[in-house]
Amino acid sequence: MHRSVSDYMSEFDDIPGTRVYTTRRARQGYWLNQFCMSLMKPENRERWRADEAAYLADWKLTDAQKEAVLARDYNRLLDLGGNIYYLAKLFSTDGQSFVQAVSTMTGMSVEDYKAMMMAGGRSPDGVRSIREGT
Amino acid sequence: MHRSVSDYMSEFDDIPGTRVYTTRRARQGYWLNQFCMSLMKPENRERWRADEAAYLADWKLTDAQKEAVLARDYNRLLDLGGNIYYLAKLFSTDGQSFVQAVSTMTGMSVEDYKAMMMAGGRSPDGVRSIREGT
Amino acid sequence: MARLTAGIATSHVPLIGVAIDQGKTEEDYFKPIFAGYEWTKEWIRKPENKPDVVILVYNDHASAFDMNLIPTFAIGCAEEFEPADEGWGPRPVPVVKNDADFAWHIAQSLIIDEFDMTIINKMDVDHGLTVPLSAMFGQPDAWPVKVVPIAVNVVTYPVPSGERCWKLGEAIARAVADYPEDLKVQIWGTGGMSHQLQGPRAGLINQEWDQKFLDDLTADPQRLRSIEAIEYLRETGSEGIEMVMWLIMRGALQGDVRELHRHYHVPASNTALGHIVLENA
Amino acid sequence: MARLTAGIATSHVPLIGVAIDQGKTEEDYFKPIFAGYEWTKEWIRKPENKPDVVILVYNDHASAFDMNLIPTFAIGCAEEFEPADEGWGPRPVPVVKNDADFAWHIAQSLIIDEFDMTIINKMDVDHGLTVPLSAMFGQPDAWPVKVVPIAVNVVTYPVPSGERCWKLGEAIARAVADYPEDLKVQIWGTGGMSHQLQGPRAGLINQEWDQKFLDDLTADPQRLRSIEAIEYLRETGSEGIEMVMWLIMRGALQGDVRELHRHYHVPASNTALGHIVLENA
Ligand SMILES: [Fe+3]
Ligand SMILES: [Fe+3]
Repeated sequence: MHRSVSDYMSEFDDIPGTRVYTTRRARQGYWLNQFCMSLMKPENRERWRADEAAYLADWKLTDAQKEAVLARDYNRLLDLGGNIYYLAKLFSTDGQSFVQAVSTMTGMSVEDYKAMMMAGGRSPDGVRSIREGT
Repeated sequence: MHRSVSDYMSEFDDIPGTRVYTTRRARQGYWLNQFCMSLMKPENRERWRADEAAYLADWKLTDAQKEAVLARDYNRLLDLGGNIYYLAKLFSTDGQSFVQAVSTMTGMSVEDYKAMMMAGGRSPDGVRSIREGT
Repeated sequence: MARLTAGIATSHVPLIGVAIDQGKTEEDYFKPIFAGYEWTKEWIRKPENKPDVVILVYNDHASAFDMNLIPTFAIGCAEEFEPADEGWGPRPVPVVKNDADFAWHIAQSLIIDEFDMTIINKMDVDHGLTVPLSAMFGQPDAWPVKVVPIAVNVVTYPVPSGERCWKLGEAIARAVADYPEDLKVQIWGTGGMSHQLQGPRAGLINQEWDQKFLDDLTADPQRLRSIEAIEYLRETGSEGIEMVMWLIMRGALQGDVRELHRHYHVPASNTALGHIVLENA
Repeated sequence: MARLTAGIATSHVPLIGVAIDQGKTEEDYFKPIFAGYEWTKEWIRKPENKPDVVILVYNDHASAFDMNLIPTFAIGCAEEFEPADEGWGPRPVPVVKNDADFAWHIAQSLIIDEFDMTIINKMDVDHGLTVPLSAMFGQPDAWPVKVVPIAVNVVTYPVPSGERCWKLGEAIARAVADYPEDLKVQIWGTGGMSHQLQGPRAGLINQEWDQKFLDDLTADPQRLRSIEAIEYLRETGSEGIEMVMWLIMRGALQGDVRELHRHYHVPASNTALGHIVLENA
């Protein structure tokens, strides 16, 4: 029954265009994600909207994380340890839907992304494995 | 492997002079125990010491629980859903040790209780089972 | 004695909640989404089908739990649960009432049965739990069923395997059968089906894989137990892993089941919406 | 590769911490208590014995967790943990530093191995964790080992069975063996032995039962796995159940073990103090 951690995790980096939220990412993104959680309180959302940079100053994010937050660069935020369900507090505060925010990570316009979804979504063919190219 | 809950719990009430902290007691004592937890903060301990009754008024304890807290009646508090590790916050705030507080539940003076412990503690003989008298 | 009468699975896409809350269910985009729930809404309303309690398996999406607390399996034992504020204010839905006697019973039974549950006595519940209630019951003043929430970590890896989830389902079935009160119980598995909410691969949908999964809930459920996390990730997108929660539901039903109703629609937001109603054959 | 080099068990009676913190260890009452730790203090100081990391199994006594959160098995993965304020101010002891890489590894391995761990990233640690460190290391400016805390619910029933605890120990051993870094690891089980802190039966001590338990850690460990909660309660007092945490330690050692040192003394406060040092034979 026992499997090693590295065996279990080994293929997680082999999926094109995907960052699996592993414990490594969870640790890297700790303060970034905790900052996002703070936006669940209306009073914090107000302070945030009033002055984003000032609000961020209270949190132990790296400079790169702060820049990416201010730029709403969601792919970069994933690379810096963000998780989409935490980041959702940020784009929800912006009044964005999941489709709007998620589309920004695909290099497509939101209209093109919506059209792709209406046509049945992105096919898994060719994006299952970097190594295998399947 | 499967055992029913009632089978597992069936003998818990058969132990003399003992209240096992079952989920039934945990539910009954919810606010009592949460009140005790609040005494882990120095500022709360100060407010509590200044006016115990006023402090208790903020908590959803039953009247019986409040009375027993004010009287430091620990056996009664166990009957009302208290747990010793929560109640420890109360007697620690009073500056009492575990031996001092625990002895009050035995009907012995603290000196007699200490002497019993020094002599090897209370024998399990005769207090294993109400039903069996062993 | 409590009886497990049926199992339901459904996606819990936030957008379904938004559409209901904002009265958009008749719009073109939403019509086919909600059409597929009509059968179930009618079926579950009938006295012979309506459960007293739903054991609702869902995942918290960084609402009640954050990076400081990651329980693999949590069970809510409080009297009630408020809808969470996920960044746009709490959903305007009724408070979720628990059957706390029953929930504590389940928690106890699972721990005796060697499941390392975390008991939670205070939490808000997010779209993962409230959207399925809205999909099944619409907009009542109060939910017509009590709800025992079981929250599964499917966000931070490692998440529990499909196999472990299946076994948890079996243990839930034993716990229900062991409850002395006469109670009609359903178990719901929520989340899924294929979707990916992140990165350049976002928007991935695998209809073939999803339909086979739906088929095999009746045709070959044992196959589903052994699907590994990496297969969900590759084939169904990074959020398709939520389907392990369907296996808790399926594991609880045990033996052969009959499919009473199926609904599958693409897209609902970024997601392949799936919904199925099963009862013991 | 990480190696599990020894297992230690010890009571974690708060009074031991008080005596150390207040410089009372030379008083008549405390002398025999601390005398029994001298062997271990000397032994563990030697470079060949000193671990890099201790996996410290303990229970929280309503300090980090309250009635709102009852994890059966929690693992602390934060960088460090502050001593808790249990009502008389925090103990004046060093901050407890984790080996967070190793802790996360253990957490991952256990979840893959079908243990339903709760990961905790922020908590204070109470006497259950800090008293054993004080007993073994005295009053250093910084603890000489890193500590991975594993907190077990032994307060609210049902608590995990001895059998489940033993299996968790076995899984911890697999996790340690699977860690690629060269690390010397000890596992400590804390709590016990017989004591009852509540009700008219308080003060119960069962020396015969305790000594048999100590004997069988080497002589017949398999017997210990199947001791039921009710036996601990009847024979060793309502708080004797803490000994299931010793079984996590013993399960992790596997196979035959050699007893290097034993210490048993009555009373320490309300408790029969037990302490043992084991290594693989
Ligand atoms: Fe979800
Ligand atoms: Fe303890």
